[in-house]
Amino acid sequence: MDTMGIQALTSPVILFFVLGLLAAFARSDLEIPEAIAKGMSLYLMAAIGLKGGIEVAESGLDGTVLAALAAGIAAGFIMPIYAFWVLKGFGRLDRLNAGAVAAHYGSISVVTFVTAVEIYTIQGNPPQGYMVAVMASMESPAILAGLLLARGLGSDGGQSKKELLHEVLLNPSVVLLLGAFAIGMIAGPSGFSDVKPFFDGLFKGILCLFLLDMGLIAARRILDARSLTWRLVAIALVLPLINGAIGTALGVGIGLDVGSAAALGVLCASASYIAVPAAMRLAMPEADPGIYLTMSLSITFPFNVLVNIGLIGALAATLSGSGAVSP
Amino acid sequence: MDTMGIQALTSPVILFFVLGLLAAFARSDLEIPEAIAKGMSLYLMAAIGLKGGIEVAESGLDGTVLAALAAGIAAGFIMPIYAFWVLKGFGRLDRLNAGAVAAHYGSISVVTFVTAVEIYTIQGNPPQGYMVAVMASMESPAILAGLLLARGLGSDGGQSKKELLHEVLLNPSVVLLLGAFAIGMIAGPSGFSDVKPFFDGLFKGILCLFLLDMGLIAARRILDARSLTWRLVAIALVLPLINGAIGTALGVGIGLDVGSAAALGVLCASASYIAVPAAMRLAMPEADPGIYLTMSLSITFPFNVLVNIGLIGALAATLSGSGAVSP
Amino acid sequence: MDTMGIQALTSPVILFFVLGLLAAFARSDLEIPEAIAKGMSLYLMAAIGLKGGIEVAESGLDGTVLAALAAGIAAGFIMPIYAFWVLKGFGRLDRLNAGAVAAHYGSISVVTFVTAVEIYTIQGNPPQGYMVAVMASMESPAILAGLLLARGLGSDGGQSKKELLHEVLLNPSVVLLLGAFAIGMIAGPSGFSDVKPFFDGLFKGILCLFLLDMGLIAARRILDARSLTWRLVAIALVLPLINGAIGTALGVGIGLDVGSAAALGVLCASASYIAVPAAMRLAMPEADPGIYLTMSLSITFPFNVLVNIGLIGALAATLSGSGAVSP
Amino acid sequence: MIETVIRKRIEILADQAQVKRVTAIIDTVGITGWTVLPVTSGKGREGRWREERVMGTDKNLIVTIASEDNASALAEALSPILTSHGLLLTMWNVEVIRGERF
Amino acid sequence: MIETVIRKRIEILADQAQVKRVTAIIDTVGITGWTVLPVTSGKGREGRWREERVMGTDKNLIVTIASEDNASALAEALSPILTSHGLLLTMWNVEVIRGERF
Amino acid sequence: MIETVIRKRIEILADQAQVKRVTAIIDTVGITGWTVLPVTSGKGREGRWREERVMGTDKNLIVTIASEDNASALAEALSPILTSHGLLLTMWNVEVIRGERF
Ligand SMILES: Nc1ncnc2c1ncn2[C@@H]1O[C@H](COP(=O)(O)O)[C@@H](O)[C@H]1O
Ligand SMILES: Nc1ncnc2c1ncn2[C@@H]1O[C@H](COP(=O)(O)O)[C@@H](O)[C@H]1O
Ligand SMILES: Nc1ncnc2c1ncn2[C@@H]1O[C@H](COP(=O)(O)O)[C@@H](O)[C@H]1O
Ligand code: NA
Ligand code: NA
Ligand code: NA
Repeated sequence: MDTMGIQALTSPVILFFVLGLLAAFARSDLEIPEAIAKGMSLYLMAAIGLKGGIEVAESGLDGTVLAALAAGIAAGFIMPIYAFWVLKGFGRLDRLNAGAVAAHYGSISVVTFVTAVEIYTIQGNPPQGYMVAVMASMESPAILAGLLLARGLGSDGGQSKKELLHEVLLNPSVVLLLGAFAIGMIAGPSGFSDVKPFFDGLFKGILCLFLLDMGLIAARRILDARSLTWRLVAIALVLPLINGAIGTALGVGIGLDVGSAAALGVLCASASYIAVPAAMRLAMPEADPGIYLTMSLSITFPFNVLVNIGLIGALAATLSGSGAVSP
Repeated sequence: MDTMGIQALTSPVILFFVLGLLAAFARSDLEIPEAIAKGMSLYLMAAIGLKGGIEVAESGLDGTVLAALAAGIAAGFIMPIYAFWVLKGFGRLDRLNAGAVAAHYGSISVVTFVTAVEIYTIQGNPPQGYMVAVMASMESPAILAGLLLARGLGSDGGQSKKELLHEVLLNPSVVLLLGAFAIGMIAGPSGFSDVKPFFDGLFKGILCLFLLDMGLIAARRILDARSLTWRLVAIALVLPLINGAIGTALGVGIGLDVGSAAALGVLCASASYIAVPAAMRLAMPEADPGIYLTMSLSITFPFNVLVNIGLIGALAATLSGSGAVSP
Repeated sequence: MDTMGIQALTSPVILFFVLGLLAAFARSDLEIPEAIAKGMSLYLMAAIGLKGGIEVAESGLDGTVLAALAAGIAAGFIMPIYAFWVLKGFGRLDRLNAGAVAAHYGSISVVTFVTAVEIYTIQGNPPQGYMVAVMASMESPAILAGLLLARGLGSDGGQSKKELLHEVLLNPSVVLLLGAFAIGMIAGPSGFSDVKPFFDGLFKGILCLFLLDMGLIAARRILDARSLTWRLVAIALVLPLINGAIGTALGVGIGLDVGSAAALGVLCASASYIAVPAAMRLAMPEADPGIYLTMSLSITFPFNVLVNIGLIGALAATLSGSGAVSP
Repeated sequence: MIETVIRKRIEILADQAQVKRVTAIIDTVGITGWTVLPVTSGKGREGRWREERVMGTDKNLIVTIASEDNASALAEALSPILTSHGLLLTMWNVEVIRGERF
Repeated sequence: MIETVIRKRIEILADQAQVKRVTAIIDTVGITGWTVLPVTSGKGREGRWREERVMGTDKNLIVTIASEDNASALAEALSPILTSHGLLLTMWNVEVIRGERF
Repeated sequence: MIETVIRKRIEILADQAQVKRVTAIIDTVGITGWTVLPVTSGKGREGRWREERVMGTDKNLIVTIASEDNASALAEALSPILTSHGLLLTMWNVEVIRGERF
């Protein structure tokens, strides 16, 4: 791995995540109050939405953006389908749990995306601001796909179709991300300047503490895990590799710059652990969070942060025909 | 509305409030942990107190300040009286609830004040630092007036007079506002410089998230409201107009600058939804928060933020003889 | 007291602590949510660890550092021993409570240290970054010493030796302090720059609010105190004087600069109220927090912050042969 | 002496995401009110969980006081989803003052 | 087998602002202790509320274990303000160990 | 009508630092699960405390549903540390559905 890759791994953001993993594996009682963790996750979503909206207000929108949006949404519907069959076949999950897990892998992880943006920016390939809108639009399709795969088009046991659609489309993450994105577009760079010290200045520091907490939670889930088989672990490692490669190729194919193509790859590779678990607990309470959360948060998330983001960045650079990761 | 007015409405602070209203009306589950919301309200009070104290340490105090303090305190005692009669007569409330609501409208809302300061500053008319002291001194008089109106001078059912007075004078908002104000005066600009990134740099950003939460809570209260009649809604809209106009005229009359006169108008127009509800729950538990909180938070607060602050600013400019709102 | 001393006492950090004390003594209901307070304490530990690590990454390590570490650890083992005899003899505590209190006074208070660093920096004598490592290494030895003093080498009633050692060595404060210190050393100044607005810019402001809360809690504990005798109050005032003087002399003796020697003095003088109480509740639940927490938090902590930090600074300057506190 | 009457107290442990559904059912069977308490961690046959609000895996305890009949109706109405939705229900008799309210 | 004795467990749901008053009354009737639990939302005849700490509209659950006599004394002492102050009181018999403490 | 069976509900108030120990004992006696609730303040013979999470002086309420036998075993197992570790234990009978789970 080149200097830039090492620089990324020695960034405080990654190191705090590793600290969290180590502390929990060593069974230290270190713990961040849940209200604080929740507050930090809301802050991160508001800030990333706002920053994306402001960049778009500056740069304007063009055809590439529409292509990226379409690619993201299509991937969100298609990825769960093959994930579902792999989970049922190789993974030996029942239909319900396979659908729930598939929804997680088709959707996206805001924090994985944010970490990737930090890393690609350090490497000199900052993704475009509109990728935030792509991210937001990829949250929900996979939830719908996962529900259909798990339950078919039939009845869903008491939960009305309308309620479900409402929940999926208006889930808090989507509302906050898109709302903040719209605010950023309306307020623009001049309106942003007053709130910049908060939403921009603090961003990486808060990301550090949030990743410390995610490290703690991810490791504790592994230690408590009961339902995890080696087959599921394998899927949680291989699926992000495949999805990431497909997403990156797709991004390069539709003409995105290196950073944005890599970001699309990371969105495809990442598995949700905030928005989708909440939706699953509502829509499929019978599915086992010991499976879907442990896979997405405890295996795929660390794997993406520590390894896959780097691989995807390199792939994007190669496919774009620039051998070097940075200028 | 002129450019400045539109600029105010497209500031992130206002837009996040609107996002909160919209998200709650759309019945999204977006929600900010209460511990975080409470922490943000304490931060805002400490920061506004501190900044006011530092400005006064810089500018010194003169006769105008005393006049403004006297005007504010007098308004705090008098406004609840006519509000009480309107609420009992036109509003058809019983004595108890009329007294409780009157206390809210005679007192002030820190966040409305803070929002007005942001807007008037954008418009080129920043209110003076001592207006923070005026604000703090206006929190309690209306609570006393409201209690007297509701209960008369007689017994109050188990709660001793002394306890009540203690609560009213030492309620947390007053203590924090005045305490931070005093700290600002003692520490002065040089002492402030080290804590400025926190208390000043983050101010508007935290105000954004706090207003997001207030938008959510205000809209949810409306959706749950049971005790609200059209008569009460009308009062919650008209009272701030009248009180705002009186306060602004008073401010111009005693010789305040445009921004400070408008700020006095906003203080009179605003209705408390932090300090007074807490005091009422202690002193008049029989009164219905479904009435007083819904009126002050769900109707008057959005009305002030979205409409009335602009009107009051224009009125202050007109009365001060400067046609233009900004230089 | 000279100008610098007065400047320290009018710093917002100290003034917010005094505000907390006053508000609680006046029985105001002002209160900071516990989740926020806990979050602030974690922030302070992460930030101080990180900053220490970065300073060491810049300055490198030499023999003085090892001497300081050895001095701190030795003090951590020895101070509890004489404290224990004084507490049993003059203080009339039983063996169990004497051991618990001794552990607190042998260990350190992160916030006292941080406040001292702020004050000595204002006075022109900033302690060295490696003192953070000294601090972290002084957290645990006194816990071990206190347990041995209280229980001897025998059985400890159900709690296995291994579990206890685990808790003492991996207690959350130590893990976070040392972890952040290591992150600071690895990331270095360049890695730090992105997170500096959060971990450095906000530091003093958050310290203000945290000290406001500590003031509130310290004063409320005094008001509720039952088990406190004048003998224990006397010990809580005299022990920090003695330990502070010994620590300062030790620091000057091993060749530390004025600020670092004073910081070592403050570490010895300070009594833990975060890490050690938590450890005692686990390892010695029979000991009375009404004694150990009230002594360390309500008496020693304010005494150190308001008086003893100043005295220790002056002593360090005198012993170092520089009459003036600052250049 | 104050007069008390006997009512049922029902407590239901439910995922955060199921609280709306459970309270809607309480409303449906005609019970006048309910109260929700936070819960921070637990262990059951499906393993250990902690209040992880970020992930929405936290739980709540829903408490409701009802007449014997309403309590039975509630238990009946909840029984189809008890197992599938991972609810835990306990109930017992309590004395209340102002019994006409429940 | 461990010996247990029967005591009353009384739980009172009260506004945050009323907790001091209720616990003062518990102290007054001579009960040795009490414990306060947080509560996050609820619905009653006066409508729905949520834990809105900023506005002080949050509630708490006050739990106290007492002898039969002290429990009656407490119910008696609270009854004048039960309705006006919106308190909700339930009580039932529980077994405790070390009964002399209560 | 839904069939219910009688089980013991045991509630143990314990320091935050003791929760792990208490739940380990619950596991040991063979009870299938437990749930932890937060607690914010209290008063006892050793005075008043408040949830001071920074100092680790907060408490928790551990709730567990068990058969009569398991409940007795738990009370027995906890009794040596009840006083020394400041635990408060109450238990009573409750009706549960799907009694085979407990
Ligand atoms: N039947 C009930 N069961 C449980 N809690 C209740 C019940 N009725 C009322 N409450 C609680 O008591 C509060 C006040 O009730 P109310 O005075 O009827 O509005 C409600 O908001 C609920 O939190
Ligand atoms: N009679 C009681 N009812 C409810 N809780 C109690 C009672 N007595 C003690 N407690 C709780 O148990 C804690 C410890 O009690 P103690 O050991 O007596 O100080 C107190 O702080 C209360 O939270
Ligand atoms: N015996 C029990 N006593 C108290 N709480 C329980 C018990 N069994 C399960 N629970 C709670 O119910 C949750 C779900 O249980 P389960 O469906 O068995 O995994 C657990 O995580 C606990 O919080
Ligand atoms: Na994905
Ligand atoms: Na007003
Ligand atoms: Na010490």
